[in-house]
Amino acid sequence: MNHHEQMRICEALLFASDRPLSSIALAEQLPEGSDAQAILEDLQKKYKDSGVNLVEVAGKWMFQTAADLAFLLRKEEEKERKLSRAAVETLAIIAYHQPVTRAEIEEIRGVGVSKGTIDVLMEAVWVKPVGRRRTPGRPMTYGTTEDFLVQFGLNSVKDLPGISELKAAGFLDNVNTSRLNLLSDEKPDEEQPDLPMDDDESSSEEQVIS
Amino acid sequence: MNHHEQMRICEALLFASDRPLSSIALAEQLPEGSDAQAILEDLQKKYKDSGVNLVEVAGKWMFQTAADLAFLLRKEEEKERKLSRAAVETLAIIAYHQPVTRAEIEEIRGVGVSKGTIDVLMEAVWVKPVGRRRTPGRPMTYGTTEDFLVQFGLNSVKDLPGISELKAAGFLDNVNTSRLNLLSDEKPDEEQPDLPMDDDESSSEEQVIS
Amino acid sequence: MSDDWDNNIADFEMPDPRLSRLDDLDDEERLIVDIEGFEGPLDVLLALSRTQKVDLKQISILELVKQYLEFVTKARALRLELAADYLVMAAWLAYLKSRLLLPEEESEDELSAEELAARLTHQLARLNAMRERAAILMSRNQMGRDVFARGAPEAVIITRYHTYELSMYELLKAYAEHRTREAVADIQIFKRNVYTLDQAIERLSDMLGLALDWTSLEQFLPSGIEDAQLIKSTKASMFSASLELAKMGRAELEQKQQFGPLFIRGRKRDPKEEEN
Repeated sequence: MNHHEQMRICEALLFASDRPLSSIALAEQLPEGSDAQAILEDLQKKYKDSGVNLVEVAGKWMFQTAADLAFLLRKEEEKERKLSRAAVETLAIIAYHQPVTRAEIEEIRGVGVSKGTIDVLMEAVWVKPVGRRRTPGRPMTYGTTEDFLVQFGLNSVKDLPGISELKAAGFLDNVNTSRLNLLSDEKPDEEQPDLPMDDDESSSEEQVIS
Repeated sequence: MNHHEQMRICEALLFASDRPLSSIALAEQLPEGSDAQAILEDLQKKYKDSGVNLVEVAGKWMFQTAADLAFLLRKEEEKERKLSRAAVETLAIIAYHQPVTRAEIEEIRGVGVSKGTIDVLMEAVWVKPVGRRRTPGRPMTYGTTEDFLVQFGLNSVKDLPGISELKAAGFLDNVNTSRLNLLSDEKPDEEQPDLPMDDDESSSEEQVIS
Repeated sequence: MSDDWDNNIADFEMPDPRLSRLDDLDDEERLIVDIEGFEGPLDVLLALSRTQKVDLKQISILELVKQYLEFVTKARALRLELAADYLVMAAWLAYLKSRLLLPEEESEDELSAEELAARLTHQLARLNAMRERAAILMSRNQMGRDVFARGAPEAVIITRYHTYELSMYELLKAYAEHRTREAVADIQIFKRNVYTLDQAIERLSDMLGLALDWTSLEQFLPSGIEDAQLIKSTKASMFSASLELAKMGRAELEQKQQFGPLFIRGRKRDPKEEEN
């Protein structure tokens, strides 16, 4: 194996590694008698003027964006945040049941929805107020945005899978079988193609009476 | 800013990312009037013989380890997603026939798609719902994702191996899903809203880069 | 495609020599009767057609039918509860076979036997093609298996459209889980502490026998009740009971003023009314 081939191997290993590699670790992947150190130095030279440099940190080697291009990199704390479970569920409910008021979301979830949850969804520009219900108090109703459709590659909210489709795709399967039976007992094959959310109306009957 | 500097910026951005970046996204980081395409082609040439190559996948660009080094890098012990035969076949059918409904997949395979098969493919983010067929029942259609293209190193679904032969043989024609179609003389569904392969997979959802 | 297909009906006036070929096959060449290993009748047919070792377009439908029927018969002998799919396919193939063997009838609404056979061949070839493509696809250099992306990616500033990360899968999963939970939500209906109308009627009619003069309804309320809910319920029930008894002609009610106390007294039974 010639020097160039050995350089290629080190290059690939360093690129694909999720942590810095020592020259000893690299040497293990090379034919016996290879001079890992020399190869690394050659690689370092090769990348000297590139947008990426090979650097030695604490005796190990790694690729790193050239220091003068650091402005291209984002700061750590701006890392993408994960939505909370409550937020994901609230988003799903708004998507399926829109236009929906906060009280209705709470009724559907059976748990209170904090204002912050909806705020987060609005900040992500996935949810927006769409109007007011013509009922006492004229509560605000929420719906999904254009950005929501873009995010999930949907043409319209009607393209969200309906309950029977979720079931068919296995989504309603993984929880536990006794629950599944209960679910499928209510109506075997309700095809609700147009408005996936419509088959949910029964939930209001499940209010706890005390 | 000279050409070399622009190359360095693209190099740094692409090297830092583990996802493909579009030339449009890259152009945003370059001075106005820069020819991102030309820079990318120069970069591709620069890395041609390296252990790392610049490849075009999913209509975007990314660095990845050279394919001929696969034998060195292959991670076998990794919890490689062992797909069932049914899942692999379903994936291929979705890829070649997209947008395709569940019923059509079943028709091609001659057997029901068991629950969980599509679920597994969606969890791997290789498959997603792409819309609804404008036929009675408005069935959900499935297609492949950008992740699918990246996984299999394809620039677009048009580049799927042997797609023109399959088309020529009539294997990608509309699938007649009426039960026992062998007996009936029904014409296949006339309505096929989206041409299977002309859909360019460019949903903007995929502009998020992490 | 039908040009390639070699089952000309005219050839079958004499028993097709190919039909007997199956009987000469070695045991190992025959399909082992193992339903579990197959994914439905189409899968079996495809496997059978492969044993003919010819281009799928050239397969002999008649022989294929024969092999399939034999397969199903054997499988049935082993497992009586053979899936309906296999039997439906067997019935259809038997029908196809009979039509292929009989002289063609001119019929406008039905497809010719050749067309039906060609359709089956096409379906088998399509499944076969998809299987081949699936294998080719999986053997490509795969990201994370054969080729690798940057192992330690550095975050990059690119115009972001979304701050939050959420996949379609996660969204659907959340909704499905919610639906599943909802479907089994325990509905607890607490037993309310009430004084029933029946109780009230019983108490009131018993006590009216003792008080024949006007008495405030309040006096009949059971004493010693602490629970505010129960007091309300008792009042309501006693009021309803008084109305009920009045309606039955067993009590008279009087109220001097609006919101004033309600007086009640028992009414002697009128023998004449009883007769009616």
